[in-house]
Amino acid sequence: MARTTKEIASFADAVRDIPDGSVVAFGGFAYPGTPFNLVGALADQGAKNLTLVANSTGGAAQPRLPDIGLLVERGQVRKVICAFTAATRASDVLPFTKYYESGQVEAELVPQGTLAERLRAAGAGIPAFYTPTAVGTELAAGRETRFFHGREYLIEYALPLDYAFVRAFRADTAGNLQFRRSQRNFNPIMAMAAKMTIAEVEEPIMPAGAIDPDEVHTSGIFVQRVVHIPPAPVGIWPGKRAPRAGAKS
Amino acid sequence: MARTTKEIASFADAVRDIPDGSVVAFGGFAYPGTPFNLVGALADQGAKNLTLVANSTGGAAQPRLPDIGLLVERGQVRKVICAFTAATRASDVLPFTKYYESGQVEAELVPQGTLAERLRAAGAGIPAFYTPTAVGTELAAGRETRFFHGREYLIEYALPLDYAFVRAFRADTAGNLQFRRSQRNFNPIMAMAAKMTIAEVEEPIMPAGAIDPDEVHTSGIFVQRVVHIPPAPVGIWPGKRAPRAGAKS
Amino acid sequence: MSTGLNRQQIADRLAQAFEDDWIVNLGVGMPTLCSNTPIGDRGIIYHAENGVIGYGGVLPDGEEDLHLVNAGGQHVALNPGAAIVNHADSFAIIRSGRIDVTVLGIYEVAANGDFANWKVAGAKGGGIGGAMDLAACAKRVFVILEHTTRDGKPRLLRQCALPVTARGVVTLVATNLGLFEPKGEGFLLREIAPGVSVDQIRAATGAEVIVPENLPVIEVLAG
Amino acid sequence: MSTGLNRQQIADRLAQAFEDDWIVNLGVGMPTLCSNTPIGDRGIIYHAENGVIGYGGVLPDGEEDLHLVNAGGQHVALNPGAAIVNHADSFAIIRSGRIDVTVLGIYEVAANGDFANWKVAGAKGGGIGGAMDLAACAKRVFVILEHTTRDGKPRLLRQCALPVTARGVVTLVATNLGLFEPKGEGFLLREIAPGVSVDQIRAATGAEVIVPENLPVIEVLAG
Repeated sequence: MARTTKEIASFADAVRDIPDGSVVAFGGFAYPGTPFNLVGALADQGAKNLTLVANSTGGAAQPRLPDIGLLVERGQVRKVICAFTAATRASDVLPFTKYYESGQVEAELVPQGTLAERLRAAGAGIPAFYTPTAVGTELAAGRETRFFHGREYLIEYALPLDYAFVRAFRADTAGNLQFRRSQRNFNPIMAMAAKMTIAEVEEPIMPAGAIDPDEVHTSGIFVQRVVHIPPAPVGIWPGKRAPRAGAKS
Repeated sequence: MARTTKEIASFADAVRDIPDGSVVAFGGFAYPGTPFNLVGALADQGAKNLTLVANSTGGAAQPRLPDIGLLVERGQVRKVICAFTAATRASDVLPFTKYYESGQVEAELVPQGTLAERLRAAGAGIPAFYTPTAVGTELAAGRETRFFHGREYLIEYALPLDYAFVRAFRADTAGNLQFRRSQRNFNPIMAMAAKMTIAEVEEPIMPAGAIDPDEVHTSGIFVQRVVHIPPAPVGIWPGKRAPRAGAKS
Repeated sequence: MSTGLNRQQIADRLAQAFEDDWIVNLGVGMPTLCSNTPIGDRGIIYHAENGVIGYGGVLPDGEEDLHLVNAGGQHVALNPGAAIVNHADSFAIIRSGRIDVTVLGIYEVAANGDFANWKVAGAKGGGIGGAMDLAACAKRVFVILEHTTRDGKPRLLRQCALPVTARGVVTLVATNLGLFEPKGEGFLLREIAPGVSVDQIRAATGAEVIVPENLPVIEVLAG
Repeated sequence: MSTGLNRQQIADRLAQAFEDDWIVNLGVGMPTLCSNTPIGDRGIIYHAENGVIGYGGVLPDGEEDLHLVNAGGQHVALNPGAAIVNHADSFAIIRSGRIDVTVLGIYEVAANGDFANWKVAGAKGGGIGGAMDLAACAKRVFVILEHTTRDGKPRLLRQCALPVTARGVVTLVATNLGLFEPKGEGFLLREIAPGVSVDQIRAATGAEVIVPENLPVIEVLAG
């Protein structure tokens, strides 16, 4: 029987079957595009021994939003692959940082562009590639490098995901996604890298055909489940206020 | 002095300074997205000893449109890097094929996905990558392979371009491009791979700001010159009729 | 004229082998006829190597969109839920193993699952297109071809004579004479075209033909 | 309070060093202040690592777009001709050498052009962000920092003490005390902040300071 829609009624239903030991990525850069609702649902669901992939390991802002720090505090996390194990402001101390510095959780620190390219490689069936980034630094110590046209490059490997959590602006029942402004960031490449992508979506899910094929940012081929975010305070809408209705310029 | 617009008045002006020996790519897959006007202008301009990059090496249809076959007949071409040195229909004989089979011009035959990825790699600062494509075939004979997770992969190298010729639907004076439907194909990645991208554009060039930033397919960072295509018969509009005005659904 | 099924009928039989919700890549030539087959609303998504995801049948003159072609350069319809991606992303979909089946038009197929479709005998070059990427990375490879060459030589063989596109990947073969499965030692005849005999097939095949006890006849779609 | 220029004034001086039509990447922290500097319509395109191309100054509360932030997570304006790309394409722009200059906030810079900005002393981890990609691939690297640490230790050094982000890449250094150029053996003082003396700079610097005959004073923008 053909699937008729990828819409799922709740975040709990969308993450229910994620097993212990999964590799799960969270999109987002600062607030835009960060799937806080799905992260919160994963904290409630309780899967353990997770490897998480994200640009950063959470925020220092109060009140706390569901983030990697929360999952670490609940003992759900084995390892994080990220570009920041600490806050960008040295004076901010993240919950994650304390657990990491004391050895209670592992981390693999990856330059942001390399992280993006490793995800993109996984989504493109490319097992490994070479990059100039990090050559000559502590991160390249003891690792394989190779010269091309007289310049030294580091080998890097694809980073495949079991699950990608993304936050989008619009979606249709076929799973096609549109992001607004800098909401896009890591989300499309995490969706490509994952066996299963789950999207939290700001606007009501649209019927297939409602999004112009030229304006789809992530094809439904890469997206398996979409959940519409309910209004606050049930749904998480970070920032000073809810986005303006019809905010698309 | 800041540039105020990337619009150029004519195809002749847009290609005038292309020197002998350049590596020039042509986008397009069948008719959509193929920069016939720029190819014609390059034939008139007369640059020689060119290396051309394109999916295919021209069409067999009559009347002839400007294509690689024309440039080969005029003695402008040293080598072609492509996925087809012959027509897909074995009974069609292309002008290019005759020159190639008789040794008057070189060719490097590359699987289409590898061609796309080599262009994307050049545009992304990646000098080399591994792909499963072509392993075990004549094209991989004697070439470097490597195993990852028990599977054999072939190393492939970036394919940087001096010039990319693309055909787009809309552009603004900042060089941002939108493609319609399957017009997109190789065009965005060729633009990324090139030092200079020249676009022929179907709609009148719009002021910067007229295209929603979320709906740009190729950023103006990758595009240096845009030329509006005049109506037929001066401009080339292949197919049975000119596109409908306002055809965007 | 060839014996047995015509080109659309061969494509029709293969299209009926697609399973619900499959992502199906159709190559240039006969494969593109599969998107014309009326198989109902089964959630099949047709993917073309040029980045068109979710297209339908070939459109009649006057109704086509000149900006939109399939892998064969034909103007096709878009289905609800369609999306367009660039060539790099299109082959990302292919290489990352998301294509459930690719249907390729070919020159030769061998009983061991090898096939050839890019270089003809005596030529220096040829046309690879996306076939090598697809053959190496799709979950399944179905092929579609006339059972023999124009001068009657078999194209289902013990071993490919032409340079191969990929090795050991073909799992289903549709020709004008029947539906076959490469089995290593020979081709299993799964269904036979109406009006065709097993002896005809044996005579036209360059490898052993394994004939099951119960041999169904291909049902030709009306229209 | 630090001596000399305030944070916005340091950024202002650096922004005036950008050339017409440059593509300029601004990192988190002080660098993002550069897009607030009124430098007129010079064709400068600001690029943020999260894929925002062509942004402007930070917007006041109530006027911001909650879907749009710069590398520092601040809500910024978009200029005409802006475009959004994903993270892979944003770093494609960076690694392919299209960024004319990246401005990075840092911990230490050495006279040989090395710099450090991702790991503080005694920490196990840190924050690399996009700085290693930018430093390795941008055409130029400008850095911006307070001249000394909070407890008065120099951050312009003969050699970096912290793990480096990249080697030999910095060509311009702006601090609250002046504008400097790493020259291998020391830092050339190109301009001095108003109200600051050369002796003060020498005392606050962990490497030789080369002082030219003619030493201009940094002109502070009104406002």
